Parts: sequence; structure tokens; C-alpha cells
Amino acid sequence: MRIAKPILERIPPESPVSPVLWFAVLGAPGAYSVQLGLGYWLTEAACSPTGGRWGISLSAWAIVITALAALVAVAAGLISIWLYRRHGDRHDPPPAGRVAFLAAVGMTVSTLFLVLILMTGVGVVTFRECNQS
Amino acid sequence: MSSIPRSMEAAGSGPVAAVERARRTQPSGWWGAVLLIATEATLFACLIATYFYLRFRTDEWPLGGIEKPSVTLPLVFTAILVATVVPMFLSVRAAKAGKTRSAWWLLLLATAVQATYLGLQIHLMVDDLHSFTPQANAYGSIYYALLGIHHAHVAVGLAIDAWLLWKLARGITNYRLIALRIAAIYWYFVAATAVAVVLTQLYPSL
Amino acid sequence: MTVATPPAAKARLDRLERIWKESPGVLGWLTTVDHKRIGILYFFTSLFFFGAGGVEALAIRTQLIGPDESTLSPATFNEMMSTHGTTMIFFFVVPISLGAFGNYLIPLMIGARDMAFPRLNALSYWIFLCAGTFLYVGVFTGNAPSAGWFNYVPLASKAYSPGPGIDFYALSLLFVGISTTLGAINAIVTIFKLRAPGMSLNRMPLFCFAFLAVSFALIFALPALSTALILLELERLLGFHFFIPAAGGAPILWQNLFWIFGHPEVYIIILPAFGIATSIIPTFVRRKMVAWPLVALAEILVAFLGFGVWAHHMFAVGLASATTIYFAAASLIIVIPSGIQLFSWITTIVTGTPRFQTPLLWIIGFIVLFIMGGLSGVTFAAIPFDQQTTDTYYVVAHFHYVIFGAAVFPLLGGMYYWFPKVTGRMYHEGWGKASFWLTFIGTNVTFFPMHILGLDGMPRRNYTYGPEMGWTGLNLIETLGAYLLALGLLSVFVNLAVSLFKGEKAGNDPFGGDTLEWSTTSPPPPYNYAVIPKVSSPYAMWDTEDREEDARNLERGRKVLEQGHETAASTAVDAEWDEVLDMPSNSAWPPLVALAMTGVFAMVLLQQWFAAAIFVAVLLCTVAGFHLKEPEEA
Amino acid sequence: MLGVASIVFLGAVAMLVVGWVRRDRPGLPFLGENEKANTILVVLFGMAIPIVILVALFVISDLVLLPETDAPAAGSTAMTITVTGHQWFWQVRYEGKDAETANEIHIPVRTPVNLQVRSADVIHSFWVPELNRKIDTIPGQTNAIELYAERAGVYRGQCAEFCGLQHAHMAFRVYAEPKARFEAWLANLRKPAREPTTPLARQGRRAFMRDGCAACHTISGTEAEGTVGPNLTHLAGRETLAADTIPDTPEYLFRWIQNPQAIKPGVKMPGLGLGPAKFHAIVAYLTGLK
Repeated sequence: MRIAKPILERIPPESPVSPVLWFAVLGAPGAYSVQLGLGYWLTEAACSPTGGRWGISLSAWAIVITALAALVAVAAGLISIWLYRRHGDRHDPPPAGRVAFLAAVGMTVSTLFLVLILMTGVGVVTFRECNQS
Repeated sequence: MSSIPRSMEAAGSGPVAAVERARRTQPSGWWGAVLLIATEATLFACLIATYFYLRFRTDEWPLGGIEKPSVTLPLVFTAILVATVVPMFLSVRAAKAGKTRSAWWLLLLATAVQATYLGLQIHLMVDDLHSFTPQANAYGSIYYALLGIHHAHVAVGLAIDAWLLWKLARGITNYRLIALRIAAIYWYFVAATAVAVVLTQLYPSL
Repeated sequence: MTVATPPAAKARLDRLERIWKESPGVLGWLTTVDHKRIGILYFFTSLFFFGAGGVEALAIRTQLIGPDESTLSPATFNEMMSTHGTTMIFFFVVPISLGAFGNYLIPLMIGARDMAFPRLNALSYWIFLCAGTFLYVGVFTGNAPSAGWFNYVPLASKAYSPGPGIDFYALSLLFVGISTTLGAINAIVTIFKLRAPGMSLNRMPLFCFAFLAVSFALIFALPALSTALILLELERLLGFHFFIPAAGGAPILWQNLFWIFGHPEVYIIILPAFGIATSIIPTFVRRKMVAWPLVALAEILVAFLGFGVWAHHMFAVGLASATTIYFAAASLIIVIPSGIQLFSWITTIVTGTPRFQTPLLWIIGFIVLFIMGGLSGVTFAAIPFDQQTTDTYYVVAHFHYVIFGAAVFPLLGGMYYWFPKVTGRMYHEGWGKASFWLTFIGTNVTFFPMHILGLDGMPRRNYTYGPEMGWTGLNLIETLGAYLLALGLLSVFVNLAVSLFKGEKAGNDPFGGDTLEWSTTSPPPPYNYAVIPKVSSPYAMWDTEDREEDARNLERGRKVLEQGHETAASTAVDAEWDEVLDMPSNSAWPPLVALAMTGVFAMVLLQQWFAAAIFVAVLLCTVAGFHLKEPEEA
Repeated sequence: MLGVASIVFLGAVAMLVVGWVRRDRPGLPFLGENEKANTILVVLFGMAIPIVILVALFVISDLVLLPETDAPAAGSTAMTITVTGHQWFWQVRYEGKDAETANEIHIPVRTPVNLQVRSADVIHSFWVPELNRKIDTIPGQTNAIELYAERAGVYRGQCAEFCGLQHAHMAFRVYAEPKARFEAWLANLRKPAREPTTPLARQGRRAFMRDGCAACHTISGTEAEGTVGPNLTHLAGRETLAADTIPDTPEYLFRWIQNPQAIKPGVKMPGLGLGPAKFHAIVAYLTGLK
């Protein structure tokens, strides 16, 4: 029976990756994905031959989904700002440097996806439902 | 916890368990398996999306007067498959704790039930084939395509089980423990897809 | 490090050399698991397909040189244009970027000794080779696909394409998809697990961010294509119904599935180019990238947003307006990450002190062509404009600017840039510059007039046009441009081929590069690095103290890992050293598995179901054989 | 759009030129070496300004302009035409008028027409660049656009979605005419085919009905009721043959029916090999179908 031989001293373990940080980074893209996925399938269902029977109001749904998605994006953005303020420079050694890096990423991503979520929402509400163009 | 192990050299329950405890993040094999499952899961998502896409093209579903699927048996079978998640989980836990023998027996139990599930499923599918064929229309096609691809995944899982049973009978190594963990993750995934597939297929009757 | 090696270090190097030695000769190449050798195999194989696709392109342009030409019959023309697209996308750009550049460079850049799964890596290559051969067996037996590279049904259905051409297409793409998926998984795990201790996410080279993004995109995009192809083959070979309306199918289903894959694929094609650009620019500009975190983010973001834009290929099929809006909005926003990168490149060049050597020239050419292609791309998000220009030569112009200009230019620049690293010799600078200008001018002469023709209404995929349309002059210019372009590309490869034998010795670091690969010898030894390198920034090669520490570690025998095929594995996010892995050595199983798979696909194509089942059994045996030998028994 | 694009392109190239001019000096012109300024530059040009431009483009093109290409609401137009794409010609039916032709569409000028497009086989795309957007013809689905011509004239259209061997030769013409002329044309189209007047033409008619042509083509008022090829009831009134491939003159018509594969390789119409005499007779018959 062979034994696994140690070769080097280990560095002490560091703080675990926080879920808050990952929410800051992934919250807005996640919210957008849900908006796109749900919106696409609602349109498919509402505009199908059976759609009339189900009585899906695309505009109403779009407003609700867009509002929720935008809320998530705003929250993720604010958390990113908070994290960025708390954790100094991105050139610091990990984990502080990595947190600052990901927080900077979170701020950018949240802004971008907020714009996208609102554009999509406004666009969908503007149009006549199921009309071809 | 104070040294970096040469983990691949670990053989026998004690050292394997020690390496497993010392490891701070998942091993490469685990990542590989998770990514493979991610891509397979996307494949199932695409197939299920296809099902509903076809469904939304028409007023009548199932198409062409095919009977709505019966609910009870498929749900019972799926429940059986999902139940094998428990022995798989326990098998991994036993192996991690250095109890290779109980891990082997738990794996065998899971394999036996999974094989039975596949047998029953194929029996059910043959029954269905008597009432409608995949060539009948788009409903039949997507129905059998979903089922067939799910069955293929179960069959691959059984092949992995067989290989592991053979390997683990000859003792445990770090490599085999990782393989067992991967097999368990794979079966969790297959169980999840089984639920997704069966709910999709029973959708007209629900 | 090679200068005046102390005896202790020399002994260690010799020992590593012995441990990592592979079988000599052809057998060594067949059984190799060394990521560098596999990268080289990928390189030459995909280059061969580039040649094939190029010949097809020239045939297409020759047919279109004037009105009512008859160099090619309509049938041959359609086969040429379908095979050209399929070859270039699936068998050239993706394999050469992920397979050749990614394979060779990712482990070097992150300070690892191989990919995470070396035998799987070999398997990816052999599957790719078999799949490409599979497609070209079809082409050479007169069964080339002829329904275009996106293969719309019902044109590709049995009723309208009865021959086996489409089956060759569908099965070879399914087949190569396996290779690409495995390659992508391998790249991700390598980047996650094998980064040198200390290389946390915020210290990883941008090149690796790009390849990480590509690999993730592939993992989630390819299943959509596979689904489409499986459904198509079930329909064609077994009489299922998915796409024929009479049996409840939907032709648009194919388009949805195909473009859910197809648009991310465009970014999959271009992202490696971004990665190469962000490697070359800092070296020649002699400064770090401006806005580094934004660039890293942008690379990931492009891949992510690429999944939300697929229906902009389908604005003319009569979708509901509400649906089109989702995709128009995303198609606009996806410009932003490209904008960030573009201005980061430009600002870096402006604020640095650039040396305009050949590799940087290609990158500047890339930037110019990418702006052109990007700007014409934005216009497709304006739905009314899209509905006019889609399926015209305007689209052809746009995507050649993007996937030839923007994606292939950095690949060529990268060939020059890493040529000294891979071969140990320098390319010829004068010829390098000349080849760039030839190719750059050729590209613009070929593709720019296509914008005008498209706006003038010339539809793509027409095998000919009438003299009364007024398209003759521009088409003639395009064809001449294509010949010039071919000459330019030829001069690149002649330069490199001659330099391989006659070039000056290059040394470890001829350009003052910024990433780790320049710290090892040229060509690198089989084990890449004698010492697991120390990393404390994304520009590891410019951290001189770290490199000096590596040299001291070699003398003292610290972090050398010389007890077998060993490499360090780290935690995924902050890259702390977690374990030491034993890597597999030479294996004959990968090519055997690939051959068995070829048997399965060939029998499915021939509809020999019993033989196919036998090959499945053989395949299972080879896969079992693949796993027979465990690392600890090595 | 072109203006904005040119500014972006030239601006970026100008910055590259600045980079070349200042290749030996680090830092920005005027601002010098200032990492913060560099990042701000990237955020400004790479994010902030593009977002403004893109949102503007979105509002203008996709919210304001897009409804102009909307499919017409049912019953909102005076007339409905159904166009069906075939490999490789266009079938044109005037709904409710019992009139059919091929590869040419006559419409009254300054009158919105509801155009319903369908496909008989694979996907084609109906496109008259000067009149409206593209609209794909999808099997199993009916799409609609509005066809509206402000000025009288002939507008060329063509298939824009790759549809097989002769995708290149699948064009058509739209004739926008003053109302009276259009009505006269339509009245003629609704009539059954003219009877042949010369012995040669009568002979041609017999050959047409007996020797295979009638299996694929319809000539209303006769026993020819094939639906594979275009309707030939008023063939002589058209200006082109084989989906705008060759002019509709007796010489071309003769060459065409004698050996269609030489003119449009792969076309579904076979050369029947009837010999020159019969072909001349058929040409005489067809040229009488005004």
C-alpha cells in the first residue's frame, strides 16, 4: 500500500468565495437570461394557434418581467459598488485583489444589462402582440 | 492539512480517504464531468424545447389522434430511477470514509435497480410502438427521440457502473474514487433528466 | 535560464528530459499525449483544410468573374460554396484556434506541463482528423453537401436533397462536434485547475480569458447544433418527422436550433483572435493593456451575449415583432464589449511605444478590418435594414470582414509571433511585412466591393448573374482580389516554411514577450518548465524577480516535481497549490477510439445498422482499453 | 447610419495613426502618462458613447421605422395577391378574381396590396428591393407584406433565400400601372386562353395537349391542368421566360422548349425531344396566348 507523499508546506486556507460576490457579478446577466428565455417562450405560446385560448397578455407579462429583472440588475450593481469600495485595489494579492477585480466586473456588467433589460422591455411593450413585421 | 499530497499515488482505503480530506477544491475529473453534464443537459434542453416548439405549431396535441400518454407507470418508473440516487450518494460517502466494501455493495444495488428501470422502460416503449410509431407524425417523432436519447444515457451509465464494479472489486485508488464520484454525479444528472423527460411527455395528460 | 547552467540544475533537467521522453518517430506522433505535439498535428491538419477551403473559394470566385460564366456547373457551384463554408468554419478556424493555438499555448501561458486530460486531448485530435476525412470522402466521391453551410430544411430534406451529401455533412459535423466538445472541456479544466500556484483569476493572461470564454460558449452552443443534426438524420435516415409541415413539423425549427448554435459560433471564431491580439499588443507596444479588467470582462461578455442574438439571422422569416425586438436589442448591446476591447487596444497602442514588426502589423490590420466588419454588423440590428440586406452580398462582405479579416489575421499574426517559440528560429521580417501588405490589400479588394454589390441587390449564393445587372465590373475586381489574397497567404506560408530551415536562431525571448511561455527554451522541452513558475501578475514574464526565483528554485530543487509525469494542480479561483498530479504518458488508445467511432459513423451513413452496432461494441471495448491503465500504475 | 459609421471608422484609424506618429513617446498626447485617463478614455469611447448611439439606433430603426414594414392587417387593403414560390418560379394568384399568372405581378399604382406569400416546396424569399423588405416563403406557413408602389414602373424582384440549383434564375417583375391599365390587364387575365387561329397553331395545341406539356402546365379553358410548372394561359402577354431568365420572344421560346436544360441547367422541365416541327407548332400556339 503506497502512501501519498507530501512535498511542500501548504499555505493556510483563505476566505471562501462569497455568494454575495457572485450575485454581484452574475445577477444582472442571470436576470436578463430569464427575461429572454421567459419572454421568448411566452411569445411562442401566446402567438401559437392555441394561443388565443390561453389568453396570455404579452405586454402585461413583459412589464412584470422587465421590472423584476431590472430590480435584480440594480441590486447587483449596488452590491458591486459596495464591494468595490470595501476591497481596495485590484492589484492587491488574492483574495482582496480578486474581489476588487470581480466587483469592477460586476459594476460594468450590471450597468450594461440594465440598459439591455430596459431596451428589451420597452421594445416589447411598444408592439402590437403577435404582429408580423 | 499542512502538506500538498501527490494525490494520484494514493492507493488503499486509508491514503485515499486522507487525500480526499486534504483536497480543498474539486479534482480535475470532477470539473470535466460537470462540464460534460452541462453540455449534455443543454442537449436535453434543446430536445425539450423542440417538443414544445412543435407543440406550439398546432392546435391539436398529440397530433393525428394519438392517445394521450398514460400517467401512472412512467411516473412510478421514474420514481424508481430517482430513488437510486440514494445508494449512489451513500456509496460515495462510504468510499470517502474508506469503507470500500460497503461502497461496492451500494453501487451494485444501485446498478441492479437502474438496469431494471431500463428494462421496464424499454418494455413500455415497445408497447407504445404498437399503438403509434415515430414515423407517424412529429408528435411520435419527438416522443420517441426524447425517450431513445434518455435511454441511451441510462445505458451509458450502466456501462460506467459495470466498469466501476470491476475496478472497485480490486481495491480503491484515488483515481477510482474520483471515478465513483463522477459516476454518482452522472446518475444525479440522469435522474434529473428522467424527471424532465417524463414530465414533458406526460404534459398532454397533466 | 540556459546560460551557464549549474551542475545541480543540469542533473535535474536531464532527469526531467528522461522522464518526459516520448517514443521516437511515427509511433511517437501516433501515441503522443504532449499538448505541444498535438497542437502541431492540429496545426497542419487544419491548415490542410484551409487549403481545401481556399481552393473552393477560388473556384467560386472564378465562376463569378464575369456574367453567365460556365466554369462550374450550378451543381458544382453549390457544392463548392457549401463545402467552403463548412470546411472553413468547422475544420479550419475552430480547430486551428482551439486545437493548435489553444493547445500549444494555454499550458505554457499558465505554467502547466500539459493539458488537464492529455489522452483526451489526443483523442480530440484524432476525432477531428477522422471527421474531416469523413467529410472529404464525401466530397471526393461526388457526394458533397449542396444546401449551404447552414443547410436549411426542407432544401436539405430527403425530398429535395436525395443523395448522401447532406448525410456526409450532418454526420461529419456531429462527429467533429464530439472532438470540439472534448477539446473545450479540456481547455476549461486546464485553465481552472492547472494554473501555476499564485495565478489567481485576476492574474491570468487575457489570452486565457479569451479561450475560457470560447470553450464555455462551445459547451453550451454545440448541443443545439447536435440536436438539429440528430433530428435531421433521424428524419433523413429513419423517416421521422421534424421539419415537414405536412406531418406536423416546422422548417423554422431547424433555423432556431441552428442559429442558437450558429451565432455563438461566430464569437467562438473571433474570440481566439481577440486573445491573440491581447497577447501581441503588450509585447510590441511595451506596456500593459489599458483597462485590463474591462478587457477580461469583455471577452467573457461577448461569449455570453452571443447566445441572445440568434434570431437576427431570421428577421425575414416572419417572426412576431415582439420576438424580433428581444434579438435586435441584444444584437445592439453586444457591440459594447467589442467597443471596450477595441478602444483598449487602440489606447494601448497610442500610449505605448509600438515597434511595428510583422506580428503587430497583422494585429493593426485586424483592428481596421474588425472595425469595418463590426460597423457593418451593427446595421443588422436595425431590423428594417436587415430585412433589406440579409442574404445579399452585403452579408457576405460583413462576415468575411469578421471571420476572415478579424478572425484569421490574428491567427496569421500569431503564427509569426509564436513561430520562434515553436521552432526556435526567426521568420524573415521583410517578407513578413510584404506578406502582410499583400494579404491586407487582397482582403480589401476582394471583400469591400461586396458591400456595394449587396446594397445594389446581388443575392448571395447565385451561381451566376446576367450582364444586364451591372455587377460585372465589381465582380471582376473581387475575383482578381481573391487571387491577390491567395498570393499573400501563400507568401506567409512560404516565409514560414523557408524560415523553418534557414531562419536565424531565435533564443528564448526574441520579442520581450509578456507571458510565461517566453521564459522557457525555444522550442520548449516536453515538460515545458523545469520549475513550477512563480506568478504574481498577468504579465509574469515582466516580473523579473519571479523568474530569478524560478532559476534559484531549480538549483535548490524546490518546486521541480521530478518523480514522474507530474504537474501542479491548484484551486480554481485563487490558484493555491492543492495537489500534485501524475499525468499519463504515451497511449495508442486515442487513435483507436477515433477509428472505432469512424466505423460507427460510416455504418450509420450507409444505413448498415447491424455493422453499426458491431462498431459500437468495438468502440466500447476501445473506450474500456483507454481506461485500463490508471495513472498510479504508470 | 453610414455617416456615424464613417466617423467611428475614421476616428479609430486616426487614433492608430497617432499611435504610429508617437511610436517613440509613451503616454497620451496632451495628457501624458496617466493610467486613469487611459481607462476613462476606454470607458468613454468603448461604452458610454456607444450606448447612447445604440439606444438611438434602436429607437429610430426598431421602434419608429419598423412598423412601416408591418404585415397589413386583414381586410385593410383593397386587393390580395397570393404568391407561391416554386423551384424555380413564382406562381401569382389574384384572390377572388380567379386569375393566375407566373413570374410577373401587376399592381395598380398608389394602392396598397396585401401580398400573401407561400411555398410549394423549399424556403424561398420574396424580395423587390425598391418596394419593400424581404419576406421568406415558408412551407406550411403564410407570411404577408404590403406591396405598394408610389410611382408607375417596372420593379425587378428575385428570390433571396438559397433554394437549390437554379436559385440564381428565380427572378420576377412587378409592374406598377395606372389603375385603368391595370384593370384592363386583369380583365384579360381572367379570360380563358385564346383559341388558336392558324393551322400551325392548332397543330401546336394538339401537340401541347398530347405530347406531355399538359401534364405540368395549366392553360385555362383547355384540358391542360398540370400544376407542376407555371400557368401558361396568357404566356404571350409576358415579357420574360423561365423566371426572368430569357426574353419571351418566339426564338427564345423555341430554344427554351427544345432544350430547357441548356438554358437553365437543373430546371424541372425536361426537353421532350419532339423534333423541330412539333416545337415550331407549339411555339406558334403559345405565342398566340395573349
